[in-house]
Formats: sequence, structure tokens, C-alpha cells
Amino acid sequence: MTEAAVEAEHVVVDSVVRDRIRVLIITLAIAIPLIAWTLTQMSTLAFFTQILNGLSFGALLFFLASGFTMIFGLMRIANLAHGGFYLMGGYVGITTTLVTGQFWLGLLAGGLVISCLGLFVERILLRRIRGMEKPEVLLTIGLTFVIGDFSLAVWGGDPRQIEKPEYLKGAFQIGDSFFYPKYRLFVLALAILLGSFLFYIDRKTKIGAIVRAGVDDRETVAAMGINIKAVFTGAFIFGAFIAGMSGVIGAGFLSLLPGEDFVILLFALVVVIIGGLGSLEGAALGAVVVGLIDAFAKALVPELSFFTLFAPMAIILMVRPNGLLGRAS
Amino acid sequence: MTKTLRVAAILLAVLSMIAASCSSSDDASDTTTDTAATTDEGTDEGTDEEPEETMEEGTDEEPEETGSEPAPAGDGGLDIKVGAILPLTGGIAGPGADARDSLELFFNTFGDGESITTPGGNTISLVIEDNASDPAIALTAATKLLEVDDVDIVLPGILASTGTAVGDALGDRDDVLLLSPSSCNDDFTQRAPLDGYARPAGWACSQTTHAFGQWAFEEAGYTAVATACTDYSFGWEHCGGFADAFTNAGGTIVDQIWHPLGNADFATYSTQMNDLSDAEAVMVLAVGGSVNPMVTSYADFGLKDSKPMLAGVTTMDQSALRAMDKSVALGTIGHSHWAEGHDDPNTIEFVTAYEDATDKIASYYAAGYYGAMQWIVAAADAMDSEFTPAAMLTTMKDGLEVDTAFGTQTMNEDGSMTMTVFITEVQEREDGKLWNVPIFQYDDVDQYFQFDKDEYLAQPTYTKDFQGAGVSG
Amino acid sequence: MNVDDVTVRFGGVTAVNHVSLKVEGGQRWAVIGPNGAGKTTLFRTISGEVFPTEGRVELFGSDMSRAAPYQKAQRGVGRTYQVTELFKELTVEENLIIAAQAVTKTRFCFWAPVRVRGEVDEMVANALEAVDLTSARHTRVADMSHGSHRQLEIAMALSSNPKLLLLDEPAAGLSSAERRMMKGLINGLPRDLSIVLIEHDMDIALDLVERVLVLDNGSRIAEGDPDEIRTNQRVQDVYLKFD
Amino acid sequence: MSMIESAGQARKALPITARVQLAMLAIALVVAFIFPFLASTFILRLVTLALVSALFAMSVDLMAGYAGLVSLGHAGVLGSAMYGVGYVASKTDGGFALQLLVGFAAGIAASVIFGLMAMRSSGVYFILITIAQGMIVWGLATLLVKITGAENGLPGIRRPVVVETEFRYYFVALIVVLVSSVGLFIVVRSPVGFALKGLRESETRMRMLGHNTTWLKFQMFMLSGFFATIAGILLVYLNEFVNPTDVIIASSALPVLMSILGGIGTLIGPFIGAFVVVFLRNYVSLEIDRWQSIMGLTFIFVVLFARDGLIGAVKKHWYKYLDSKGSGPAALAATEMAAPPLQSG
Repeated sequence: MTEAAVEAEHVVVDSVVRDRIRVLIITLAIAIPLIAWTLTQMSTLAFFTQILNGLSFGALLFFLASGFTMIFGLMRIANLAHGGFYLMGGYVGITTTLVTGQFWLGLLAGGLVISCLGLFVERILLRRIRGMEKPEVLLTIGLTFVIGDFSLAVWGGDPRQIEKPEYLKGAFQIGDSFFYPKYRLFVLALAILLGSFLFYIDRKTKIGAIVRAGVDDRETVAAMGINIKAVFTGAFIFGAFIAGMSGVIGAGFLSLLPGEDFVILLFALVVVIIGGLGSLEGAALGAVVVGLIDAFAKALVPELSFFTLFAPMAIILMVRPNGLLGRAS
Repeated sequence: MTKTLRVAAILLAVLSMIAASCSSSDDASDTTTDTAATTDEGTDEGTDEEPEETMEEGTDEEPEETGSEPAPAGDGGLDIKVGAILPLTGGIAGPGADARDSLELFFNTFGDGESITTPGGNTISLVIEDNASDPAIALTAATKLLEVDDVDIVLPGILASTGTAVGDALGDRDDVLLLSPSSCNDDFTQRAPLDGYARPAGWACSQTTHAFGQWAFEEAGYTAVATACTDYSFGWEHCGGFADAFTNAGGTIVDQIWHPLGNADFATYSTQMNDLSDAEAVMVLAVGGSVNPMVTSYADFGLKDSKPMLAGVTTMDQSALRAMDKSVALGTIGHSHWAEGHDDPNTIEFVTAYEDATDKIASYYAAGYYGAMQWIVAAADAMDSEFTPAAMLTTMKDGLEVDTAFGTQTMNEDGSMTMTVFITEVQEREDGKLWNVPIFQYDDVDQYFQFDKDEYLAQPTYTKDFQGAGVSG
Repeated sequence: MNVDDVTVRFGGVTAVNHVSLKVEGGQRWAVIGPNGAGKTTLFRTISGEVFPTEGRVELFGSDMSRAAPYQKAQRGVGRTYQVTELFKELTVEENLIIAAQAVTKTRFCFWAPVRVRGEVDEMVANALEAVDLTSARHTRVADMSHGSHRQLEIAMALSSNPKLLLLDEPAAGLSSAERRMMKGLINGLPRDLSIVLIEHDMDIALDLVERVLVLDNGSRIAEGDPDEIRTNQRVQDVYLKFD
Repeated sequence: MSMIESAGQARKALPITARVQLAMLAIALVVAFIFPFLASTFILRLVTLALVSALFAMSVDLMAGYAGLVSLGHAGVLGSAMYGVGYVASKTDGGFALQLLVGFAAGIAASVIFGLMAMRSSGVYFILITIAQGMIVWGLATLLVKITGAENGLPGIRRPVVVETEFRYYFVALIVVLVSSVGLFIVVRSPVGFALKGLRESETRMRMLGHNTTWLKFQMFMLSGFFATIAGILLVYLNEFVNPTDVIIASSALPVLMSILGGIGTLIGPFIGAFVVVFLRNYVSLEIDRWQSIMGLTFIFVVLFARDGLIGAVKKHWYKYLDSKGSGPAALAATEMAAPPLQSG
């Protein structure tokens, strides 16, 4: 037993460094000619604006994916209800903002209501089938249908957006020709903030240490006298909280409507699959990659914009079944 | 044993749920509207009193009015069953609910909710089926309507896809009349006409944009415009109508951007539009969930000031406008055959009654289904023979003038409409809600508008590759 | 089989350090050593789960250092596991059928029922007989005792008619009565079958084999007949250090 | 179909059960051939749809139930076949034979590509990859307007004149589905079927035993894809229409739901599940708006409380009953110790 464990650990440590270098080289090899070609297709200003577009959309995806990936990393649950969480959180935020007139309250309410929902889902439903991969996936997909239908019953089928505060409306202007929406810059800043926060928690705090240990070896954590169930619940609630909040954020520049739960879930899936399930860095990398691919593909080959998203994912998975920065399961 | 019991319990639960929901299906749908209504009520308290008064006036007069215009020529006694296949769930549940609400309004206003008796003494009853925005389900629903409910007229849904599927399946049957007030494929009334099919209170996709293109050049004075439309047949035809008419009048289309259907993030396309330095304005079309992101992105990128938006029918329709940010939408120039702010008495009457019943301002989907019912009633009363789908269609096309929510309309030989097209502006109503108010109108627009019919039909259907003779690919 | 000067490293740790092991046809070997000595890694190298960093693994005359596990299994390597990994929801017979058909052509067959294939039936019946499980052939594996699981493990390895059998602590977790039975069972296996056995319990190991390899910290510390090993001072030291 | 069940489970020596199953199968067949003369077109259409869905669900269950690899993108294969037929029928003047040929080729091609993509993965990764596969097909169906007609779909697909009516088409579907079921029955009893079960239990062990699991999964994709292709061709002629909704994720989730509702890892389970779901879905969504909730709740309830599905529950009950009469599996277990050796030849 111990021998095998030592073996496994060293395989991981050794391959991580080599792997990352390989990933970097391959990425650059693909990216550089692509960038060169892209630059011949559009003006430099447009090129940089598109990069910003990609990054800001990626920022929203990072919000979504970080919650998804955390839950998966810790609990091995692919929570397909994440898209439903996003949709309903957004609706709650919209209603709260409508009633109170406060965008920030809406953001908070979206997160809080969904974390309550998360608590219910984790405690009442998922706990009964803990550790059974497939039932968990099937349950969460069933949950998505229910949440989507509930949202339709309550909020109707019209596309909805959130009323942004005045200071986030309109464009941020540099010189005569460069305009960029303030809201998108805000989302980008928020994502960087969240990312730094999560990395800080992950690397520097005791909670982070527990979570990371839990990812590696749940039995060990349990043996250390830590209530792993409580950690799971906490993580699930937190993941749900960010999902709900990202719904509110998304409602600022995308629409909420029936079916959006699956669309956004698929974006989140692509992000975490490309990045590597369970890895926070992976979620960040995946979000940037997907955001950029989406922005540029839509500009250059609009007919293939879905294909350009899923095809790279499929290829990455064929070559690296655990994603770019993922570890062997 | 316990497991068996559990399974039994679940089955029972599911069955009782179905049973419960079947018996109270009307209640269920009402709840939906109610909840939506309460959400809105919280914010705009001023709306309550005003519509109520007007409504009272409206309901009193209405029954006589609709029927009395085209004097009842038939002997009455017809019993006509209408089946509507609407997307009440799925991606376009919003417009579906609008259509259902207006049908229910019509049957509640003039009858007992299930059926009505027309002024001419004919009975018309209604069955609504959900198609879940899915053509396969729409087909099953159509079979059910024909086989089980034995309907005479089918209103085949809102989406072009369900419309096409049902149209394709029922098109060659002569025991049913297909009336489509919302899906608008040009060729169904142009190059590949369907039998037993018409669009009362509906439109052809390029019909309204023909007028819009003309207006943009002649009245608004634009000479160079770009288009940004959804990349599928509705977008092609809608944009094509504009481009063809605009270039025909003398303008130039400087660029055409096509964004995929269902696209969510429009930053990419706004950036591209920003890059089009020679475009004076952009004609913009988006549908469904794409509308709000598109319009918001357009404003957020500062395009609204540099390149005014010329909105397609679905872009500034109430179904999207209801949830739109005021600062983003206000002042946008759009166009449609439906303008909820039009001061025509028929329009006012419908808008008031609809708003009173649902607390929503009527979208073109709502007006379309209401208008279709007005057409059916008028045609039934004008018929002087036994009911057959063909006979009703002939009556409709035979110079019948119907006062619909849209205003007065007539139907052409091919089943298309001759109607008014409004150029509209998004304005704030007294109570703070946004609506489209006409600023210019073209009367008696048919689907060929200023084009010669034969020449027009000789050119291909608008696609991405053909956007009118004056547009270079 | 010939393991020639094999080294396996994981990162900075050397799990197996220049170990050679040559097994002739029909020979029975034991690899013994304390926990962490590199026994299992050596096994995994032979069966193909781990590739050697240096050195070669030759099987039945050809170099198969970097062949995948299934390729080695096809060539006639059968292996049991320390922690039993059986198909718990299936019956004993189904387990054996799956194991047996792995090395026959029938595994690609999806158009005929498994029972018509006489070849597989014969292999399954032989394996059942060899481990004395015939009476339990329709029992679901999850319902059986740990001892029977061990028996079935061996039957699984046998059912594909291997030429080389790798047994990973076949007696682990068994009662002393079961151990005796297991010993008898292994003893009764066909003599033309080469066996390599890992065993922590020296007594069992030494009774069953002709040759012994002793590992500690990844390196060979002794090799020889059971009797030699029993008296070897270094082996005693290593074992005493642990026990 | 009940017979499939008995052998699939390798539960032998249960004469009463076997006899009951045989009798039920006979009754089912008789009913299947008689009832069209009594039913309305609408019901007939629903039953035909249920039959086709059953075949599709069985093909998914071959992966999800037997091999334990849940695909949430199998509508991609079904849809490819449908689009293959639709393209020829709608955009070219190819005849029926060409439609079938292209439909088959498209379905099989999709299976090959899907198989190559997914054969190296397992567990949750497998699910996620298959979701992506389904979405690729959906994306192409939505965006490649010239080939697929995008949202408008491909109209103008017509059944051959001989089987034009719902009545006749029902018999076509019935016979094709029955023959395919027998095919699936043979597959699950074959060595490959057994190997798939091993895959479900432990993939690493399979590899150690000498099974090339990568190839096995590819083979599984091909077999499952073959039957899904047949289902797709039946479906496209049933609807005479194809559109991106046929390949959305819900279309892929449905057969999985049918399987787990009826009883995963059996063939009769998906069959029964398909009938329940199709009737629920079509009746419910025609009568009320809350179909999605019902589907979602069914998913949740089945996963939580009845993981063996309806068949599992019925079977358990039946065996209990037999046990009480002294002829159930528990009672037979003792006598079975002396069961005869495998029959060969």
C-alpha cells in the first residue's frame, strides 16, 4: 500500500513540471501563428479590443468555473446543476435589484439564495448518494430541469437583464477611438479579485490546506479529526454562492432566459475540461482560453463558433484526458 | 420491500401530480401570469387605476364592434374549432406566453374562455397545446389536434422551425387550415406557396423591412448603412428586405455582419461595428435571448451615439423591451407592422385590455394571435356556405377588410397581408414603461412594396449570399 | 521470463534498483522482503503497469519492456492482486468468463452467445476445478467470503491459461486454516506453470517455491534456495528489523 | 422482451419466472400486433414513437447500463443519422435508397468519431466528453445553415409510399425494433457483452486480464451507434422532419432517463422506461406546462430511491413472492450448489 502511494505521489510531482512545460510549448506553437494570421484580418485596435472582450467574457466564465471546479476537486461531484444555479441566482438578483434599486444587494441576494439552495441540495439530496459518481451526475441534471422550470414559472420566459448602477453604464473612453464598456472592465476586475482571494485561501490559510488535503486524500483528512462532511457542505455552499453571484453578474451583459442554464453550463464545462477538473489554475487558464477562442472565432469564422469551442476541447481530451492542468484521477 | 414501497409511492406521487395538473391546467397557467404580474406590480404602482377605467369602456363595446364592421353575410351556425400549438416552455416560452395570454383574453372577452359565439351566430372554440419549443412535439400535438380534438384551423406555433415542421406535415391536407400570425418565411407566400395556408395579421419576413429601407434613405437621409443580423433564414430575409430596398432607393450597404443564432456575448460584434468607420447607422436584428445582450452591448460600446441603431422587428418588440434598460433603449428607431403606441382605436382597445389582463404591454406576438382570431371571426361571419378550410380561405382573400389590433388589414391572393408598416421610436410612457410610438407610417404595404412583383419573384430568396441586386457580396 | 537489471525511479525515489530475475519455464519463485522493499513495483514492472526506467523485461523470448498490461496478459501473464479487485456484482462464472475470453479470439465476438464458445467453457471449468469453486459458480461475488475471493483471484489468473503466474500476497488477510488451504491450492497448480509469488509471510513463501529473491529498499540482498534463505543472516536482519 | 431479461441477468434455473416471462412476452407480442387495429392514429403515433425511443434507449443502455459509461451526447449519433436522411431528402433529389445509405453512413461516421474521442476516458470524464460531442453536433446543426437548415430544420422528408400511413409505419417500426432488440439481446449475451459488464465493474482489472479496454470501448460505441443509427432513421421518417432540437442535451438525457427509470443494465428496462416517458412526456406536455419539472423530479426520485428502476422493483417483489413459495432464488441457492456444469456446444 505505502509503496504504491509513494509511487503515485512521485509520478505526480515529477510529471507536473514536465507537463506544464509541454503544455506551454504546445500552446505557444499553436497560438503564435494564429495571432499572426488574426492580425492580418483586423486592425490592431480591434485586435486588442477583442482580447479584452475575450478576457472579460472569460472573467464571467472563471466565476462560474471556479465554483464548479472547487466542488469537483473536493467532492468529485460534477455538479451539472451549476447552470441552474447561475440562472436562478441571476433571476433572484434581478428581482432584488428591481425592488430595492440596489445592484450590490442584488448581487448578494443572488449568491445567498443560491447558497441556501446549495445547502438543501447537498444535505438532503446529494448526501444520500455520496461517492456514487453516476447517480450524482444524474441527480444534478434532474435538478437542472427542475430549477429551470421553476424559474420559468416564477420569472416567465421573457429574456431578462439586470439594471446596472449608473456608474457602470456606458463606455470608458480613451482618446477618440477607443471605447470600452465600463461594466465589462468591472467584471474583469471582480474576477481578478475573486481569483486572488481564492488563491490566497487555497495557498495561505488553514481552510485551503484542508481543502487541498481533501482533494488529495479524503481518508487522511478524516483521520486528522477534521469533519470532512462539514468541509464538503461548506465547499458546496460556497460553490453555489459564486454560481448564484455569477448569474447576477452575467445578467449585466447577457440575457437570462429558459435554456440559458444549459448554455452557460456547457461553457463552464468546456472551461473546466480544458483547464483540468478540480484545478483552480486550470479554471483560470481554461476561462481565458475559452473566452479568447470565443471572441476571435466569432469575429473570424462565425459559422463555426460552436465548433471552435468544442473541437479544441475534444482534441485536448483525446491527448490529455485530464485537461491541461488536471491531475490523473 | 421498502424499496418497492418507495417506488410505488413515487409512481403515485407522479401520477397524482399529473392528475392534479391536468384538472387544474388553467389554474397552473394563471399562476404563471399572476406571479409575473406581482413581480412587476411591486415596482410600478401607478399603473393600476388607469387601464382599469379604459378597460371597462372597452369590454362593453367590443363584442358588437368587431363583428359589426364586415356585416354578417352568412347564416351563422358554423361550429369551428381552432387549435393553437404554442411554445409554453423551452427557449421561447416568453413569446409563447404572450400569444396564449392574448388568445385567452380574446376568448374571455367575447365568450366563456373556451368558446365564443360570433356576432354572426357562429361558434368558435379553442384548444391550446404546448410544443415545448420543439418541432417533434409540435408534430405530435398537431396529430392530437387533428385526430383527437378534430380541429378545423391550426395556428402552428411561433418559431419558424415549428411552423415549418407543422406546415410541412399538414400542408397537403385539405381538412385543415393553417393560419400563421407570427412565423414569416417569405416563400410560403411567394415562391413556394403552401396550400391551405395564410397569414392573417401576420407578415412576410422581408415585408416590413422593405418599407424600413425606403424610409432610411428617403426620410432619414442615410446613404451608407451597415447591417448586423442573425445568421439564419429569418435574419437573411429580414436584412435582405432592408438591404434590397435601401440600395434600390439609392443607398449603399457598406458591410454586413452575421451573428450566430443564440449568441450570448456580443462584444465581438460591437467591436466589429465600431470598426466600420463609413457606416452612418446600423440596421440591427437579434432574436430571443440575444436581443438584450446585443442592444446593451451596442450602447455600452458607445455605438448608440456614433452610429444610430435601426432596429429590426424583434429587436425592439415589447417581448424584449419589457426587460430592457431604459437608458439603453430610449430613443431607438425601429419599425414593425405592430406599434403598441399607435393611436388607432382598435390598437388602443387591445393594448388596454391586454395590459389589464396580464399587466404586460402587448408584444407583436400577442397582437398577432389576437388579430388572427379577429380574422377568423370576421371570415366565419362573412362565409355564406358550409365551412371548409378552402372556403374560409377564399372568404379571407376575397376583399375582406378586418379591423384588427393592428389597424385595418386585407389579405392578398397568396395569403399574405396588405397592411400598415410603422417607423417607430422607443418612448417612455407616462407611467414610465417603454413602448414603441409611430413616427412615420407607410400604408397599404404588401409583400412586394415598391418592387415589381414579377421582377421580384424572378430574383432568388434572400439568403446570406443574395441580399438584393444592389448589394455586393 | 527474464528481468534484466531493471531500475524503476519515481521522481527522486528509486523503488527498484538494478534487480535481475530470470525465471525458467515451470520454475517457482518467491520475492520476499519487508514493506516498501519494491516487491510490488517489481511486479507491476513485470505485468506492465509501470515501465522500467532502465533495464529490460523479456517475456517468452521477446523484449516487452514497454508493452501495455493487456499485451502482456495476451502473451500469457496472469496476475493476482493484493487487494482483491473482482467484478463484485457479477457471478463467479461471469468473472471467469470475462477473464478467460480475454486471451481468446472470441473477445471480439458480439454476434454469438458466450456459451456456444467451447474454448472459453473449458478454460472456465478448469479454473473452477483448480481452485475448488465449482459449487459456487452461480454465486454473486459480493456475497462471498474473503477467502473465496482469494481463491477466485487465482482462478481468474488461471482461467486465461497463463504460462507465467504472478501471485501478489495470495494469503494476505486469511485465517490460518484458510492459509493452509491456500498453500495446498498453490501447491496443486500444474507443474509446467511458472510462478512468481510475493509474500510477506516467509514461512508460506519458502514452502512453496524452489528459488527465492529477497529485496530490501529496492535492491537485491539475497537469492537462492529456500534453505539458503532461511539461514541467510542478512535476510534475518532485514526481517527482524521489521517484525 | 422478457426473455432477454432472464438471460441478460444470468439468473438461471428459475422455471416459474422463465415461464411467466415467456408468457408475458407472448402476450406483449400479440397485443403489439392486434392493438393498431383498435387504436386511433394519435395513439398509434405515440406508440411508434415509444418503440423508436425504446430502441434508442436500449442503445444508450448498452453503454450506460452494461458498460457503466453514461453518454449524455448520444443524440448526436441519432441526429447525425436523421440529418443524413434529411439532407438527401430535402436538398437533393436522391431516392429512398440513397437516403437510407447516407443516413446510415452519417450515423456510423458519427459513432466512429465519437468512439475515437471518448475511448480513452471513463467515469465523469466520459460523461463530460459525450456532452461535448452532443453539443458539437448541435452546434453544427444550428450553424451550418446551408446543410442543416439551422433552426428551420430540413422539411420535405417523406416515407416511401407503401408505408405512408401511420398504421403501416407502425408495423415497420415494430418489426425493425423487434429485430434490433434481438440483435441487442445477442450482443449482451456475447463475449463482448460480458466484457462490457466487466468494464462497468473495474476497468483497470479488465486491462490486467488482457482486455484492450480502449478497443472494447470503441467497439461498444460502434455497436451502440449502430442501433442508435437505426433508431434515428426510424425517427426521422416518423417525424418527417429534423431540426436542432433533436440533438439538444435534453434529447440525450431522455434515453438515459428512460433507462434508469425502467431499470438500467437490462434491455427490458429501457423498453418499459421509454413507454412510460414517451406517454408521460406527450400527454403531460400537451396538457400542462410543467413537463420539465416532472422529468427532473422523476430523475431525482429514481436516482435517490429506486436505482434499479421499475424492473428492479418488480423483480424484487416477484422473487420475494417466489421465495415465500419455496422456489425463489434464495430457496434455490442451496440446491444450486449442485448445479450442472456449463453446457457447451
